[in-house]
Formats: sequence, C-alpha cells, structure tokens
Amino acid sequence: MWRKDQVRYGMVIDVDKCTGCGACSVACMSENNVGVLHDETDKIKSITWLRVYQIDNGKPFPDTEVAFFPRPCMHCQGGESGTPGQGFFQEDTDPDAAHTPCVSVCPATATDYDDATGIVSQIPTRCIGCRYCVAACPYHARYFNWYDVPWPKGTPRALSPFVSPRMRGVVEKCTFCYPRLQQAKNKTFLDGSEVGEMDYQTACTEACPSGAITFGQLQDPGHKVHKLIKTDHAFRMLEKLGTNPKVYYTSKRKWVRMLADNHLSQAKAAKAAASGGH
Amino acid sequence: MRRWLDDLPKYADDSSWWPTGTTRCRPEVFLLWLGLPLTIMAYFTVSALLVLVLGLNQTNMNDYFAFGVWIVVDLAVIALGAGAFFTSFLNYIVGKTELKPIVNAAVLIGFICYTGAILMLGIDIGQPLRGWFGFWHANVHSMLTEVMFCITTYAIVLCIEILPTVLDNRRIGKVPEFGTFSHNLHTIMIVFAAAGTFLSFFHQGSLGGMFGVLYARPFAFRGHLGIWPMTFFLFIMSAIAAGPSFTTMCVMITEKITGKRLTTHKVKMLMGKISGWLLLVYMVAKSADTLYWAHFNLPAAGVTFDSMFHQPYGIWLMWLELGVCGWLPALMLLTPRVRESYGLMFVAMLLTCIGVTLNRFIFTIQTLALPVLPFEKFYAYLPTWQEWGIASLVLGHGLLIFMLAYRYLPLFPQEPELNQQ
Amino acid sequence: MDWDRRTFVKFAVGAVIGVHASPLIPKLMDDSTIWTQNWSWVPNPEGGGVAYARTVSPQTGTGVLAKIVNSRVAGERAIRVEGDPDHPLSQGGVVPADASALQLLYNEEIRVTSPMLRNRKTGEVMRITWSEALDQLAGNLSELAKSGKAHQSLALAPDPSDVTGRILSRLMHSLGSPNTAYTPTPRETMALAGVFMMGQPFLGFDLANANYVVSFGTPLLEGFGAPVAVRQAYAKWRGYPKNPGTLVQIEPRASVTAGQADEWLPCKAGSEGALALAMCRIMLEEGIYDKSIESAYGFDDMKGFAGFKSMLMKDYDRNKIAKMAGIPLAKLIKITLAFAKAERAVAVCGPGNSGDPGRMYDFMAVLALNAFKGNLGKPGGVLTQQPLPLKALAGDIADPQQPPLAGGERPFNVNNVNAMAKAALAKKPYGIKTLILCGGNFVFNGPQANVMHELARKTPFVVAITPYLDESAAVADLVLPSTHWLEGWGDSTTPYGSPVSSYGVHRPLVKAVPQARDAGDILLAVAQRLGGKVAEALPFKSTEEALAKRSEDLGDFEELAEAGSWVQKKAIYGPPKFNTPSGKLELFSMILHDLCVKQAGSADVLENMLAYLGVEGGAKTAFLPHWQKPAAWGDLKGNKLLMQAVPSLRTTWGGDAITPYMVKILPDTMLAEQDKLVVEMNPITAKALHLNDGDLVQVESEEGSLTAKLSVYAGAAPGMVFVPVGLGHEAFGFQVAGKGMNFNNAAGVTSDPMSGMPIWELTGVTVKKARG
Amino acid sequence: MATHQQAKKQRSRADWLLLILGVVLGSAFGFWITPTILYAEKPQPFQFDHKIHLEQVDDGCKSCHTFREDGSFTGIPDIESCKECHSADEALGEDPAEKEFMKYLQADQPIPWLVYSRQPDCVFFSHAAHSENAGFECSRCHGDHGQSTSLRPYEYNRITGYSRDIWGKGPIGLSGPPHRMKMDDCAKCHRENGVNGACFVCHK
Repeated sequence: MWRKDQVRYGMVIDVDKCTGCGACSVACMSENNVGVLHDETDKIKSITWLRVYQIDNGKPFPDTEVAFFPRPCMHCQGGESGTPGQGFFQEDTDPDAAHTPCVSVCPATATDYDDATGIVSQIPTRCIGCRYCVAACPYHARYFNWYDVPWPKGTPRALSPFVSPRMRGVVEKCTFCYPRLQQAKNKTFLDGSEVGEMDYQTACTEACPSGAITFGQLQDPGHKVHKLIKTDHAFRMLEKLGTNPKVYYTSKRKWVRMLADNHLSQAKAAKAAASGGH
Repeated sequence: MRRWLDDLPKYADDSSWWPTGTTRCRPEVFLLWLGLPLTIMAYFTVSALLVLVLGLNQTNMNDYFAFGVWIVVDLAVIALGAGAFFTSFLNYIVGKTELKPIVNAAVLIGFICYTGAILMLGIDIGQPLRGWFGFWHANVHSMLTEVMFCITTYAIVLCIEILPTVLDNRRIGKVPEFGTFSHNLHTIMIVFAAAGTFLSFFHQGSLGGMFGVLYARPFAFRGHLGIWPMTFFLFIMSAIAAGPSFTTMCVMITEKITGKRLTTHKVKMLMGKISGWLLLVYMVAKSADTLYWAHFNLPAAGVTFDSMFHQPYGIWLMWLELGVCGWLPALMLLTPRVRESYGLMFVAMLLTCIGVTLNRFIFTIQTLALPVLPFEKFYAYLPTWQEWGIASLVLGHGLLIFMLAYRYLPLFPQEPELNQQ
Repeated sequence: MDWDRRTFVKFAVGAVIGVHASPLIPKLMDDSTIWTQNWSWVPNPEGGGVAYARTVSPQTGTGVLAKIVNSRVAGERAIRVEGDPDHPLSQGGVVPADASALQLLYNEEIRVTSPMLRNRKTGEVMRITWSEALDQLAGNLSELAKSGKAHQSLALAPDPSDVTGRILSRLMHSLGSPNTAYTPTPRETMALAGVFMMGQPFLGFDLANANYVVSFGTPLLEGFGAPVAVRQAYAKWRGYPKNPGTLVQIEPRASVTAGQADEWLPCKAGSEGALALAMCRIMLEEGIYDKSIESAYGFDDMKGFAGFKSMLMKDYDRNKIAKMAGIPLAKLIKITLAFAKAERAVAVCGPGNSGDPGRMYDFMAVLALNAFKGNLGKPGGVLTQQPLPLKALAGDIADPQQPPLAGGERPFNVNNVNAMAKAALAKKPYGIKTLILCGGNFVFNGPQANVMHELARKTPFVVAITPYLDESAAVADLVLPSTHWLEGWGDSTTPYGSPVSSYGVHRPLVKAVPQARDAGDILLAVAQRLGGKVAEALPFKSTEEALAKRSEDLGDFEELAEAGSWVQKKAIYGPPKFNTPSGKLELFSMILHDLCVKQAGSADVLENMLAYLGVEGGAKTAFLPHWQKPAAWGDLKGNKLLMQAVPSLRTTWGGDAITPYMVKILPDTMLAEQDKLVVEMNPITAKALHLNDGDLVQVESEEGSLTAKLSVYAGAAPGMVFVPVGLGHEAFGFQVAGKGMNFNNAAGVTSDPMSGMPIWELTGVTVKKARG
Repeated sequence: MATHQQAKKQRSRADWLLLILGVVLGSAFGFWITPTILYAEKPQPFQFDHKIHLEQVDDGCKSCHTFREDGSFTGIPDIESCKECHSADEALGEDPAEKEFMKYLQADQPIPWLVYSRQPDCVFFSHAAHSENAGFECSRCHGDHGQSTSLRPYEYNRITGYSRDIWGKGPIGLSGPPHRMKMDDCAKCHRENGVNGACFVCHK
C-alpha cells in the first residue's frame, strides 16, 4: 500500500504523438544490453522490452487509419484502482487485495513489487526459468531467454556496465531503467540532494524524438505525468482486468482508446484475434 | 567360457524372485519386452541431453506458449496418478478394505506418475541447476511454490508407501532386518496415507490454482473461495475422479497383456463406481463453474465467451471435454450394467482419463493461445520431436518400473488365488 | 573382528552420512548454481567513470551524445549513443539508426580491419600494409594520368558538401577527371527549384511554427530531412485538448505519416504536383491567395510566353485534376480552403517514399503554392537559410578537359550517378578503368544497385574506401578501412528541409578499429603520393586540418569540434531576397530559360532540346512550375502495377546499413519468416491478380526482381505494390545479412526531364506468384 | 550357542562403531576436500603495502579509493592515480614489487589487480550509500585490509570464478562481514536497519 513517503513511478505515452519510429525500442535495447538473435522475425521468441505495436482501425482503403502502441512493462500493482478520496487514486488501498499478476506467481521470488517506488523488478540470476510469470502477464511484457545471445566479435565492448547481461534460460523485462535510479541515487548520497524529475528518466523517454513518452512520479503534483493522467484522453491498457498498471496512454482517437481497453464487441474481438496486429 | 554360456539359463533364472504363488514369462521374453521402455528411454535421453545442453530453444515453446506439452503431460499424469492417494485414503483411512487388492498397484502408478512429472519439470525450467531456489527462496504466495513443495514431499511419501511392497519381495523379505522393517512400515502406513492424502489434496488443488489465479488471463481466471480459486477445487475433484479409473485401466491392460486375472472384477467395479460418483459430482461443479465463468468472469474482464475460442482450439474442445469425456463416462460408470461389462467399463474409464487430460490441455494451451492484448495475434503450438521425447519419459519409465514391479513384487495379492490352475 | 560384507556396508553407509554432514554437497550444489549466474560466455562489462561527448551523426544530421565509459582495465569505450538535449535541432531525440550505431562500430566481423587486396581471379584476399595500399591506389591513378586517361576514372562519395566529398572532388579534378558523383539528394532538387524561382538555393520549411501543413507525397515522419527535428515539429502540432496544428498528407498509402495525419488524401501516385497546382487554381478562383503573387514575374502572360495564371486556367481545372488524382473534389476543396485560411500554413515537398531527390517541377509547383499562400519568409512558411559560412578548401581548379561521362549535354551541371554508370558501361562517350567507391555503399544503395554492381564487376580496378565489409567492399580489388563517424574526423551540412542551416563536426571519440583511417586522410595521402598539381590542390596533412581550414569562419576549431555543431542562431523572417534577374519571385524562371537557350544555342533549337531532355509540353510550360506525367505511368500496360518504396526509420535510405537492433524491431509487415521481404498490396488488387495474403510473390521490373511475401493491406492504394527499402544486405554479419531483398535491385531509375537528377519514385512492375 | 550369540552381539557392536567411524571419517573427508577441490590461488601481480601508503596520505582510504562526481566509486585506483605520487622516471627501491610496479608505470598500463571483494556482475553496490550516507567505516566490510602490509594470495572458486572472500574462509560459511560478503549478509543488515530490501535496491 502506498504511503506518503513512497513514490510511484509511472509513464504516460501519447499515442497521437508516437510515429512508430522505434527509437524508444532501440534506445531501450542499447541501454539494457539486449541481444540480437539469428532470427528476429520470430517475434514470440524475440526479446523487445519495449515493443511498438502497429494497430489499425480495420477499415478499407481509403479510410484506413494506423496508430502505434509502445508497450513497456506496465509495472502493475494489481487490485482495484482507488479513488482520489482514498489517498492515492491509482493504487489499491488494500495491500492484501493487490497482487501484481507476475510477482505473485513467481515461485523463487525472482521478481518483486517495490513498495518504495512501485517498480516491478526482475532478477535474472534468481530466476529459475519456469516462465509462470510469462504466462501470467497479459501484456506479453515478459520475455524468456530461449537462446544464448550470440554477441558478434567486438560488440560486447558496447555493453553497458550498469545492466547485467542475461544468460539463457531466464526471464527478463522492462525495469523502468532502474539502474538509472541507482545511479541518480548514488549522486544524492554524495551531495545530499534529492532525485528530481529530470534526474531519473528512462532511456525510451529520453530517446523519443517526438516527446511522446513522459516519465515521472504519478503521485507528485509537481511532475508532468501527474497532470497528464488526469486528462480525459488518458487510459490504460486492459483496464478491466484489474492489473492496475502504471503506464498510461493518451489519445484523442476514440477507436484507439476503445481498442486498447478491451471494449470489444464480439465481432471485433474475433476479427482482432484472427487478423492480428501488424 | 562354454560352461558359463551353458549355465546362462541358470543364472538368468529369476523365478526365485517372483512373487509367491505366481508365474511369469521366461527371462528372454521379458528382456524383449524391456526393449520397448528402454527404446523410449533412449529417445528421452537424447532429447533431454539436447535440451539441457542447448537450451529450451530445442522446443517450440515461446513467449506466448510459455508452457507446452510437458506441462500438459505433467498435469495429466499427476491427475491420473491421483488414484494412489485416493485409493490409499479410502483403504487406510476410510477403511474401505475391499480396495486392498488394488492399492499396491495404485500406489505404484502414483509413484511412476510423480517421479516422471518431477523429472520433466526439472528439464522444463530454463535453469535446472537453480531448481532448488523454489524451496530455498520460496515465494509463499505462488501456487507453483505450493506445487513444488507438495509434489516433492508427496513423491517421498510415495517412495515410503511403496517400500513395503518392495521389501515384501520374496528374496528381500527373507533378510530379517528388512522383514521387520517392512512389517513396522505396514503398521504405520496409515500415517503416510494421511500425509499423502493431505499433500496430494493440496497440490492437486494448487495445480488448478496455478491457472485460476491468473487474473489477467481471462480464459483461466476463476472466482475465489477463501484464498483458493474455483479451479483449485475442480482440479482436486477431477483428479480423484480420474485417478481410480486410471489405476483400474492400468490393471485391466496388464491383465490383457499377461493373460492373468489380477484382481476380482468386484474390486474393479467398486473402483469404477467410486470414479463414476466422483466424476458426476465433478461434472456438476465443472458445468456450474463454466456457466458462471461465461456469464460473470468473462464479461467482467471485458471479453466475451465467443472470443475465447479460435481454431484449432475451437469450442469443439469444450464440448468434447464436458460432454463426450465428462458427462457421458460419468453416467456410464454409474450404470451397473456398464460396470459389469469389462469392455464398456474400460471405455468409460478411458473416456474419463481422456477428459481429465483434455481439461489439463485446455487450461494450459488454450489459456496461453488466447491473445489478451486486443491487437495481438493468435498463435497455435505444436511440440518438436525433442519435446515429445521428453514427454514420453513418463511412458518409458512408467512401463519399465511397472514391468519390473509386476514381475518381482507382490503387487496383486489376489493374483495367486485367481490364477490357480 | 570380522571384516565381512555387513561390516563394510555399515562403514560405507556411515561414510556417506558423514560426507553429507560436511559442507561438500550443499556447497557443490550452491556453487554449480552460482556458476549458472556467471557463465563465461555471458559478457561481463567492466564498470568505470562515465563521460558524455557531443557530436553530430553525419548519417542523419542528429546532434548526439556518445556515452563513454572509462574502465580501469578495458579503457575507453562508447556504450550508448543518445540524443543531445542541447542541440538546437534535435533536443535530445534520437533515431534508431544513431541509437544503435555502436552495433556497426564495434562489430569486428563486419568492419574492415586492415587494408586488403583481392585477387579477382581466385577471390583470395590478402592483408597489406597501409603504405602498400596507398602505393597501389596512387600508382594506378598516376599511371592513368600519365597515359592521358585520367578522365577514365570515376569516383563516388555520399555527400558533395562534406569535407570528404570536397577532398575527393578536388583530387579527381586536379588529376584530370571530371567524373565525380554523389548520392543524389533532394537538397539538390530544392536548390535548383529555389534558384530558378527565387535565386535562393537554400530553402527550408518552418514546420515547427506552422499550424497547417500539407505534405505532397513526402514521408515527413519516415525519414524526411532531419528526422528528429521534423518529429519535434510534429509534436508541436499535437496537444491537449485540441491539436494546435493540422497535418495533411497526400500520398497513395496509409503510411506512418498518413496514419498520424489529421487528413489523408490518398492520391494516385505521382499526381502530387498536379494537386498543388490545382490548389493554386482553386485559391485563384476563390480569391483567397496572397495578392502580392500577382506582381511575381510570369504570373501574367508575357511576350511570347503564356503566364502562370493562364497555364493554371488552361490545364489545372479542379474537377479534372481531382478526377485524375483519384480523390474526392470536396476533400480537395476543403483542404485548399483550410490551407488558404490557416494562419501559418505551409506546403511541403521533398524526397519521395523511395528516397529519390524528387521531381523538380513538383518542387516548383509546391513553391508556387507556398507563394500563393504568401508564406515566403514568414513564420511557419518557406524560409531561406543563412548559407553555411564555410570556406573553400583552396583555390579553384581548372575544369578537366574531357567532358564528364554523362550530363554534358544538359543546360546545367547535374549529379547523376546512375547516368554516369550507365554511360561508362556503354562506353559512351568512354569507358572507365578505375572506380573509387569512397563510402556510401553504392553497390547496395544504387540507386540502381544492379547497374552499380555490374559497373564494379566490369571496371578493371575498383577501390572501396569504407568502414565496413559491405557490398562495395565485396566487389573491390583494393579495400581501405575508413573510420566510423565515432572514430574519426568528418563533417555534415544542413539536412534537407531545415529552416535554419546547420553544420556538424564529428571527431575521434573512441577507437574500435585501430587501423582505420579517415576517408579524407586516405585521399590526402594519395594526393601526396601523386604529387604535382594534385598535391598542390590539397595542401593538407589531415582531414582535421582541412576541416579547420573549412570552418575558419565558425570560430575556434577546437571549440567547434567539442561542441560538435554550429547552428544558425535565428531563422530568417521577413520578405526574402530574390536573387533573380527580375529581382522578384519568378513564376516564369528567366534563369532556367536563359540556361536552356544558351545550351540550345538558339531559340529555334530550344524545342528540340527540350524534347530531347523529355520535357513534355515544350517551351510553353518548361520554365513555369507545372506538372509532368511521371515516366513510370507510361509503363502501365497490361497488368502492370506501380511499385513504390516504403521508407521507415526502422530501415535506412542509403548511407549506413540497417543495424541489428533495427532488424530486430522490424514489424512482420516488412520482414517475416526469418529472411523474407514483405510487400504490401491492396486486397482488391491482390484478388484481381489471384494472390492471397501470405503468398510468395515475384515482383519484376525491367531492372531486376524481388521475391517477397505478400501482405494484403487495406491501407495500400489499389494498383500498386509497396516494397520496404533498405533491406536485403548480403553483408553486415548474421544479424543483418540475407534478411529480405534490396528494393534498389528492382527500382527503375530514370532522369528527371529538366533537372537531370536520377529519380526512382515509381517503377512499373509485374507481380505474380513465385514458384516453390 | 551362547558364545555364538555373544560373538554375534559383539560383532554387531563393533559394526555400529564402524558406522560411527564412517560418519566421522566421511565428514572429516568432506570438510577437508571441500576447500581443496573448490578453491585455487592466483598471485597478485606484485606485493602492495596498504599500511605504508595509508601512513603517507591525509584522507585515509578515500585518498586513493575515491568517489567520482556522479557518486560512483572508483574502486581500485587506476595507474593515473598512482602517478600523482609516483613518477615513472624516478626509480623506487630495490624491492621486486617496486621494480614490477615501475614496469606498469613506465608502460602506462593498468595493473591487473585481483579484487578480493569483487561482487558478481548482477550486483549493484553503492559505496556512496554505505560510506557516505550511512557513515560506515571501510573496515566494517573490508576488515583490516587497509592496515595490511602485504597482499595475501587471491583465492577463487574454481566453479564459480568468484573470490573466496565472498563466501568466506569458514568451513560452512556462517560468518558475516568482514569475513563473508554474501547476499544474506547484505539482506540481514538491511533488515536490521529497516533499509528497503526490494530486489532492485542491490541488483542490476
């Protein structure tokens, strides 16, 4: 349960600003030492912490519209979304009722929900590779290392020392670039300052050339994300499942909001599932 | 050299190890028979080495089908192996001593199923050497933790439960220490039966719970009763319904192959009746659960019943599971005339076992095949030959153990009596 | 005591219990587990102090920061390329190619690590020393020069305006070869259109300040100009609760830009210019245009020539054009009215989806539309850039005596690598003996890749100066390792379409390949070896020195290098200065007219010359912004389709190859099933050709063919096939090579009638089911 | 008959004694073999006297083991730091270590020190948080390393590749810092002091 001395990091992605260029994905991979396999067209074995989905409104030429959906880990808290009156309106105030879908299922405690930050961790060295969390995540944000990463000769020189490369047989996922918070905190220990909004930004947020991604503390009125999640164009993916994610989206386009939020009519659901995204 | 060869039949003569009052096939015929499980085991070994050395990329599992055929087989054999705990429970605790003639076989089948499942789980995880983290760094909230603890401890209980049967071997039993030990074990078996019942009850439930708690997976998620989702109870019910059927089926198959009568038909009929009643109760619960799920759980998640089924995992699977392999065998087993017929009862029991296997398949594969993200693709899954190799372990090592046990251990106390020439 | 079996068993059991009571077993178990956490084949990057270095990527013109870790043992290495928040044009954003540049930089499997000599017959490759390599190249050139065949050499480089391009051009000129060509860019087309109409070669679009933008078939969000700056402008048009800016995209496919646009006008491919003129006509008819256009030169009829107004009234009827372009008239009118009434509206022209330099008359038409809107020099309109204050490297060099391979017959110089290659292959006017490929990977990027490949194969001596073992290196006799932009000196100039001019300098930040040398350094060393006139023309020891000379007027060189970039401080607002003969905006271009007449010799031959160049309509409209039917339309016979490229920031348009991370994020509508190119087609078209989604198809043009998987996409215009560009490398390692097929193998390259630039926006192709 | 039974009883007792002997010997063997087969030694590149250095600097350990401006910890000083006091031109004494050191100094090469307290790659340890924020003495985790006059051999685990200092010298690894530096020790101290124990606090 959120207390006043705790923070809740979250993200707001403006779907209307996203141009699907993939800079966020690539920046994420280079920040987090993600490898490249022989065959990356096999998307269900390919590791993309932040995947950009292309969706369309399913209408024929010339009424087709497309939009892009960058999908990091949602850092779900689980449970019922609270109301403003209950203190912190994004989180369930009953700690027993709130279960992050993936955290509660891990048998080896390789992932946890940090009450101080609201960030869901993943510790590859603890992971036994049972993939139960992968099955539990409705956003497909968790990835299993099916292969040893083949690093071409010389390329390990470009690896970041701030993120530990993973071995095969373990699960990994977006961490909201937690090592960046570790670095930012390091500095505060030295000079006694606080971690400010701009001191901790994720790699994708920084990289986005159209500024579609905003990151910060959801509960802090001084942060941009706090205001953005209050607009009436804001929504979360699969809100109805009760995952209570901390990644919000905004779009003016109604079809986009409808599609992401599982307001599916029967026919649409069948169609979406049959034809798939792009 | 020659002498030795001539003496070979003498060396190979294992008749002194056979259970008292029984006859078995000649050693060379038995060796030929052993070829079958050994071949399967060889296939398993090659597959296992490939997976362990090269990794899980040898399978067709992926980030959508995080679980594959191994989990399906695991869940299925554990459910089918439930005959062990439930028969022991009825025999030792409830006092249904009529089941005594079949309880040894039930326990052995349970042992086979559980050890096979554990071995497969060890290969299924990406980091087998870290498997013990699940115990050492256990997360008490995870259903899988419960499963891991219960399966391992229950496997140990099963070892203890079959120990007396092993010690009752004609030759081993002659060693005085073993004889005493075996006798003492028999007297306290009720304790292990109780422990086994408790453990097994729980992990059958937790296996179901594993799916029922996936609240972000609308296909699997179910409402909770206390801290347990409905699937917890459904899995227990289906397992104890199918377990006796499977045990009896195995006995029947053995009878057909060996050409001997191993238990009286009365015992089998009793097992069938138990299975039938339990299946009926289960089917009522399962049908109610399905209706509730379709009318309340699914709409709450923003999806519809129809959107849950896509080819090849169409709605036909559900009808097959609930109708042909659910209600039908339940009603059949409850019909005395069916039970009286060896063949019909076998068919009904087979359907029951297929039904529970199908149920585990649907919960594992269909849950994952269903894209939850509205714009995600629908995928299907087919295992690789390596996956089949590892999945066939249960068959291979099951046959091997069962054949050896049948040959040397007094599994069927009624056998000498029923086969008197 | 008897030591029998039972005793022994007891002892053994005891020993086993004892061993288990010791830490051996749990420790072994624990350690074998820790071993899995520390596998030797999983890299273990060493930590260290972090520093950021500013630089500018010459690939995209983006200001970036290289994040460099200085480790105690491993030394300095770059671990990331991030956007530079302080760069005025990129403000922290970055594009995939730059963010993953390190994957190319550090991959020793794809870098040229030392000079190499290839034996053509055996294919054997021999590593040689730099001195041997330079001797080889200098020897070859000096022999050519001595035998009076200096002109029989052709040098290609990616950019005529960067320091390497300047050095190369001086080297070739002083050697006596008129044959230097560069990757064609829309900057050149824009310069021509700008000079002809306004006397201004450097024009840009003030996108960030516009609130109504109409893009004529140009992929604004897929790689137009400086991609980060364009995105930042785009982000300004999006807001809450209402969008402050409107984007209208005119193009045949529901592309990224079309998808994100407020309005999408799916026109027939190639009709964009006509639509711009139809919009002028509507504005004229509705009286909603900037009245100062009436005083432009050529607005009204002139002696001997019809004016722009007459031409509009005659040829660009709204009904006719809307019908021709296949868009609803009402929508065209609605857009035109909104454009005319918007406070700060701009019409944008640029490279086509295929990344070609664009059709000059289309650019002129769009400029005319902007003039009708009256946005020249206004915020949110078309601006003139301050010319980059760069110095020439040294004094002028006399033009070589021989005419160039191609383009000599044209009224003005053009840069057409394709025409030159074709001329050299046809040996008309002459063949070539030496081909220098100085970066740019022309054998892959083409624009007609097969032609470049054939040229390389048929030329006796081919030199590739390249950082990578790319397709060009694969066909070269001599391969010289040049530096990656993070390793060496170089520069880059204003990206296309930018409202302000900018200059980027990149310097050595890390060393990945110790043997690599700056391409400029290599050319300078060759010049030194050649001596004489050539050495005189290039009086520099190093690229760095040449850069310092070039940027003298930009202040202290060290400071400039450290800052990485120079950007024009303020955009130039106010009435533009027209450096035209009339001193006014010229709708009738006197410059173009005079150049043509001069080339033709007399007004009488003019018509013949225009006809020879392929300018339809002849002199009546040749000097006015007008619309020419695309050449590819002429090919559309039988069941031919028009092929257009699908650009994306997840692939590349020329320049460096796609990186492994970019391959990784390709959607399955571009690359599928490990290695298959995916092409898009409208369901109706597919049905007419009896093709289904997922079919393997053969896309065939006259120049080449592609095998691809068909993706049926409702957002694709009927009658067309859309092919991703930038895939299909044969080099660049297992992560990139063999993925998809190269669009530029099938692209049909023609010359723009007037500008003479190579264009390949549309190609007539047949699509049929592939066998097997 | 009686004697036979007696003999059997006696033998049986001796048997049980042997069982106990087996337990003792087996466990002794286990205790002896564990470190022997698991650990190997590597020499440091040359000897180093922390004490002498410590006496000559003003700011204790932090004189050489410094923090960077961004709060990260430099760990082992690089050769440049050595050069702040030592010159490549002036020979040091005759000690073999000093001669060896001069080679590195002259070649300007990093000294391949083996780090006793090197944690696995997956660990993020903030020295700033512990020594600056919490005010720990270095010795709390590193023991009297700073007072040592010579470098003990570096022992590493043959299977895991890690320094023996992590698991500790003790036979069953029950001690805590400074004799052992395992995750349990970190977690214990965090728990006792009410410091956040979430995974990402210490893992990267």
